[in-house]
Amino acid sequence: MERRSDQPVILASRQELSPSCFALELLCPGPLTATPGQFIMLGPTAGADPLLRRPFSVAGVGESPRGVLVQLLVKEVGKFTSLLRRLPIGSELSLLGPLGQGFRLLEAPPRPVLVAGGIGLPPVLFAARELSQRGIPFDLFYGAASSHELLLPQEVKRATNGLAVFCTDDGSFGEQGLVTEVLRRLWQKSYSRILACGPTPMLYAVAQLARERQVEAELSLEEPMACGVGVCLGCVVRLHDGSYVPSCQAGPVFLASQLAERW
Amino acid sequence: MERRSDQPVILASRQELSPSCFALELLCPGPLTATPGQFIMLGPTAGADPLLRRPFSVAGVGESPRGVLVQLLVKEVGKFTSLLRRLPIGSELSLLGPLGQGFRLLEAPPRPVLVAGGIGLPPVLFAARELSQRGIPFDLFYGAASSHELLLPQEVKRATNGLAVFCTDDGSFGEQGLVTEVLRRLWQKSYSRILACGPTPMLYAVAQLARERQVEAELSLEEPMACGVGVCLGCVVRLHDGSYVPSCQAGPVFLASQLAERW
Amino acid sequence: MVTVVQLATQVGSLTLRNPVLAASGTFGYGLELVDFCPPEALGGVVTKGLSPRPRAGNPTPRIVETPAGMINSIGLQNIGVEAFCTQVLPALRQRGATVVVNVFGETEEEYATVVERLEREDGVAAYELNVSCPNVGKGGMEFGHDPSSLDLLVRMLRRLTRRPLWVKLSPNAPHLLAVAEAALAAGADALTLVNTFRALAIDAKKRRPAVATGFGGLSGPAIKPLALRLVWEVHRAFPQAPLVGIGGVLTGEDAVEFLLAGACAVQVGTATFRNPAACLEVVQQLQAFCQREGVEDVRELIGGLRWR
Amino acid sequence: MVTVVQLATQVGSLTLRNPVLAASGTFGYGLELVDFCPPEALGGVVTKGLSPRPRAGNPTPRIVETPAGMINSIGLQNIGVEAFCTQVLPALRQRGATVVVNVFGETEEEYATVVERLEREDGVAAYELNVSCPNVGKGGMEFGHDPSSLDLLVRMLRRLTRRPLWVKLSPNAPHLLAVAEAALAAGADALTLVNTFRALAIDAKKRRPAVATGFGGLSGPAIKPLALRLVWEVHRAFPQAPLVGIGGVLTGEDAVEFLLAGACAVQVGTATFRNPAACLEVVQQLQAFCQREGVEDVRELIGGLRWR
Ligand SMILES: Cc1cc2nc3c(=O)[nH]c(=O)nc-3n(C[C@H](O)[C@H](O)[C@H](O)COP(=O)(O)OP(=O)(O)OC[C@H]3O[C@@H](n4cnc5c(N)ncnc54)[C@H](O)[C@@H]3O)c2cc1C
Ligand SMILES: Cc1cc2nc3c(=O)[nH]c(=O)nc-3n(C[C@H](O)[C@H](O)[C@H](O)COP(=O)(O)OP(=O)(O)OC[C@H]3O[C@@H](n4cnc5c(N)ncnc54)[C@H](O)[C@@H]3O)c2cc1C
Ligand SMILES: Cc1cc2nc3c(=O)[nH]c(=O)nc-3n(C[C@H](O)[C@H](O)[C@H](O)COP(=O)(O)O)c2cc1C
Ligand SMILES: Cc1cc2nc3c(=O)[nH]c(=O)nc-3n(C[C@H](O)[C@H](O)[C@H](O)COP(=O)(O)O)c2cc1C
Ligand code: FES
Ligand code: FES
Repeated sequence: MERRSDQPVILASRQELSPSCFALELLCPGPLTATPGQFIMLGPTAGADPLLRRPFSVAGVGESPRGVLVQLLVKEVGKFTSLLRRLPIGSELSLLGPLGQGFRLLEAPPRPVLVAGGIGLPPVLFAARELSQRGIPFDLFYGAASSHELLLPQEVKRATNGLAVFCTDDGSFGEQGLVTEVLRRLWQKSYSRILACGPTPMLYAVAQLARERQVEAELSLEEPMACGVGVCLGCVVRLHDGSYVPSCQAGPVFLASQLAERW
Repeated sequence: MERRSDQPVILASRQELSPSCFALELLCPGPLTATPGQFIMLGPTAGADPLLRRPFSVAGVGESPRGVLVQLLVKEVGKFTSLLRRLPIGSELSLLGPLGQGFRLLEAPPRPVLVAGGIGLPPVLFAARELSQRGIPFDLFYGAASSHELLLPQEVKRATNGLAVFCTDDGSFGEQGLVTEVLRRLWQKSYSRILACGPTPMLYAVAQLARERQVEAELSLEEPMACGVGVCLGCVVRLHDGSYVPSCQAGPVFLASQLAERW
Repeated sequence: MVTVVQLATQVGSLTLRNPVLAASGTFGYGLELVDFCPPEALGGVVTKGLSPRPRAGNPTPRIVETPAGMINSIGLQNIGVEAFCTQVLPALRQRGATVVVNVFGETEEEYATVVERLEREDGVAAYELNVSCPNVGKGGMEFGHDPSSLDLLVRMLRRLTRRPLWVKLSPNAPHLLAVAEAALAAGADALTLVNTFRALAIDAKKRRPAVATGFGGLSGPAIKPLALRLVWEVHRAFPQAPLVGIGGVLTGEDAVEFLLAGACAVQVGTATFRNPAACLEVVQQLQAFCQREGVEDVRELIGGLRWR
Repeated sequence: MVTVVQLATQVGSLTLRNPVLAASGTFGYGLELVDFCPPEALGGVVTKGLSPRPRAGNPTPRIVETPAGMINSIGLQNIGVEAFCTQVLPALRQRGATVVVNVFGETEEEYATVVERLEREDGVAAYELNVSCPNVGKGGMEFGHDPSSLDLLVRMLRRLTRRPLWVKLSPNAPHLLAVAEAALAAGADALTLVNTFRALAIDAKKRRPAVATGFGGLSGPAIKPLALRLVWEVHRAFPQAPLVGIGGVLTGEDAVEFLLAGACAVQVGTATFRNPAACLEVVQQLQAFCQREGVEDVRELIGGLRWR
């Protein structure tokens, strides 16, 4: 397994993607590997505000002459994400990772379909790149509120070796409607597993669809996290047996069949 | 009087001066004037750590095509000063100023002598530059623990139109001994006023010397400050009548004759 | 379409133009920061605590920063009620500021003296009693820790004035609800919650307390979750009682949280130290929040917390 | 010349290799973070609170960040004492970790059941009783708020074990000194000060408490000045009582402050969440502080605060 470590990293680049989202590259001096669906905990190197690091899914990992580059896609929603958006390039941050259990790509059956909603894109994009590289064919559905909230459409397309379907709630780009509705409409019999990340209501709908089509879904969940390493029990989700497990360790990617209906 | 204002400023340059000290230039988009001995309150633009801004004496004010440049000399002693030392150039900070009552340069009698100890240099250096520009002759005594803690000796020399005497506690540069002892040794009858900034024990010694020589001393004091604008009453110093006045408003420069013996 | 937000609120019988007041001890006597924050633009200004005669306050050091907060031990330094009436109040009145005078004393008589002097002046909207003071008559126990002392104090002052009496409670009281009940029963028009928390910071190198008096009062964002809890507890226990919430408000959203917890108005204290325009910005952010969330009247928020 | 610093300390009869323990509920059962912070390098590890049987804990959301702190409402989720004894304790024992087991219950019997089960195992250095639990027998009042319930509880457990009993006090108790006195009189070997502060955070947009249970417990640097105050007050009242200080320790200097206030050891809680190696770094920084300041034995610091 990838060894988790805690290291200072440098904010190497930032690119605005939409009114609320941006992409970052973090330069890690030490080694770092990650599989799609894994996440990192990122925070400032000093100071108590914010006090806790924040979880972000890895969108990709690349090499550079100066070290490993970790790509993140971030939505500005509060304190730390707005700090990330303003921080000068070259600033130091503190990165703990890789963490958690990602998508089960190696055990993925013949034809997965990938589903991303909004800022749920990063782990799905990473999974797409990885599947393409391994030559496993898949389709990808990606939905957002409107055209200018669709992140990196070119890259998503390039990373996809099958159909790449874009949807917007307002129809301003691609198919109109919720991504799960579009998926239901365009569902292929060959789809043997769903890999999904997005807002909780979307994931509930994905789980529902998976039940109906009798396929397994792998869902990347987003719970508030304090530690990211299984010791605070703040990030738990409910399994179908009613027990709570830390999503930072047992997840963030869960099989829908493991989870309680409303986790 | 100079109008105080609150404005976002840019960290424009940083220069290491000694193991513990560095110089900063802050670029102010809005207008800013200051007289020697006045200070500013500087803090991060966001976040609650540190919660309060920190006071710094203005070491100089210059013009640049992009706005006013405020020079600070800073000693790293804790949370915010170590942040200032690491912050990438281009970072935004928040500046409130100019604040307080500086040296009374216009009413200065014939021949002032300037005394700085350690990180007490900034207001004294600013005063030296201003006096030189006005053609008022003065001598300057500047002491530090050792040669590598003497800040900007060339600039101090250049700013001084009379004698510039350097002292170090360990004799590694200039005269050996405490700056107040050296001043006492080299005291000139013509000295009609002392302008001083430095650690409290040094200022006590300056006040003592002034009493002995029957001249007035203007002392720039350093009290912990929360607001810098006279509303918290945290920064008070004791006057000879036993009352407490806010040093951020009535000072930071006080006439020694106003102050209680141990303020 | 932009919602027009009604910002006016009511603390008992007193109407405020908006729910944001500057807190006692953090805004001077009301005029010091006019260039950043004109007092008449706020719901009100609460003055530095006034005593019958000027007080020099505590020795130094008096303040120290702590994580997301600060400890102070000012010792109630103030210019005295007389100087306030002659030198400050006329200008505040002229500006049209809503002035709440914070009052304290070491005996009931001292409180009474201050109130009686102010009764001779126009332009005082309410009194706020700081009861975190050692009661010299009761062996130094704070008025605000002892329901029976507080009962006496408030009854006595109630007879002296028809102006609203706000009682500012100390979060250090072992039984806050009992104290709140006593104040209300004795005729208080509103409760201000909360004053600072007794706290200690230590200078590790010097092995000394960081402020000269040893203990001091903790304020700032650090205490917000504690203050919110107390406001909500008192609101649940006394749903009809007008409450003024205070403790760590930095932003308009913080103010909303206190309103939701049951406060009719909020005060902004320590925030002014880091930003002299803080009170004004809280008003603006509160308004912006209401606009974004479609709240047409800020009073809709009061007590609107959906508990579980 | 570098001072060799003696880091070992004593909590009552128990010797710890250094004064830094990982706090209950923030370090799992002791093994989760071995790659960042080997438990045997610490003064000790305090386990997540154990009950007779596994507990699922509270609904979500359970945590929220607050200024320089966080609120949690985990609801004492744990694997139960049996699983701890069979699945965790042997490995901790083998590593040579000093294990303090945190125990709680809703009745006296539940505490007793946990202690009795652990008495059958080697490798438990002490018990720490979390008494911030609603006492089902006493109408839900917390054991730690009521000196007489606490007296009964501690006496009962005292009869069951010769191992050190630490009682972890709740800062929400209206009369902390009375509670401390009761615990000591009933035979507690040490007091751990403090557990989390009852607090409330509100999601302004949703108009709901930020954690599912409404109130939660505040921890982290925000509470340090409050915890230090309580440690010092208890130390002044009971100078002979061994105290374990806790609340907001992030750095070695924070640890020094608790020692100066009278604690023989400190625990590090929330800090581990932001940095899994926090406990270890606190040990290193504590050592560095002592070296810089010429402190040869860390015990010199204990109670060394010069009050005024
Ligand atoms: C495993 C995991 C992976 C994640 N991956 C990503 C990622 O790749 N990119 C990304 O942008 N975010 C991701 N998130 C969410 C991200 O962690 C949060 O957005 C972040 O913690 C917010 O921090 P903040 O300080 O900006 O907001 P805060 O100031 O802490 O919160 C501000 C407000 O936003 C709310 N909030 C918190 N999270 C979200 C959210 N996700 N969406 C909307 N509102 C929210 C809070 O409840 C609060 O009301 C992930 C979360 C998890 C658990
Ligand atoms: C009017 C005025 C003008 C000032 N001008 C300057 C200036 O030009 N350059 C400059 O470097 N500083 C100056 N200071 C001091 C400066 O404000 C403090 O050093 C600064 O606030 C420390 O902030 P911090 O967050 O780094 O330290 P903190 O983390 O707040 O404190 C760290 C430790 O350092 C101690 N400490 C605080 N101030 C000092 C100090 N001056 N020297 C040594 N230890 C201290 C604290 O008590 C604490 O123990 C001035 C202060 C005043 C009141
Ligand atoms: C420096 C300072 C001085 C204060 N002086 C007074 C006072 O005179 N009377 C009073 O009732 N409260 C006083 N307070 C308490 C504040 O009014 C307020 O209750 C407390 O600071 C909490 O609010 P905050 O977190 O917004 O600062 C003072 C607070 C500070 C920080
Ligand atoms: C997530 C979390 C879980 C906790 N669980 C327990 C527990 O099971 N038993 C206990 O006695 N204290 C528990 N505590 C309290 C801590 O041990 C500690 O007393 C408190 O957090 C204050 O210390 P800190 O500020 O260093 O975190 C918990 C605290 C947190 C934050
Ligand atoms: S985030 Fe702490 S257990 Fe998952
Ligand atoms: S710093 Fe607040 S009054 Fe001077």
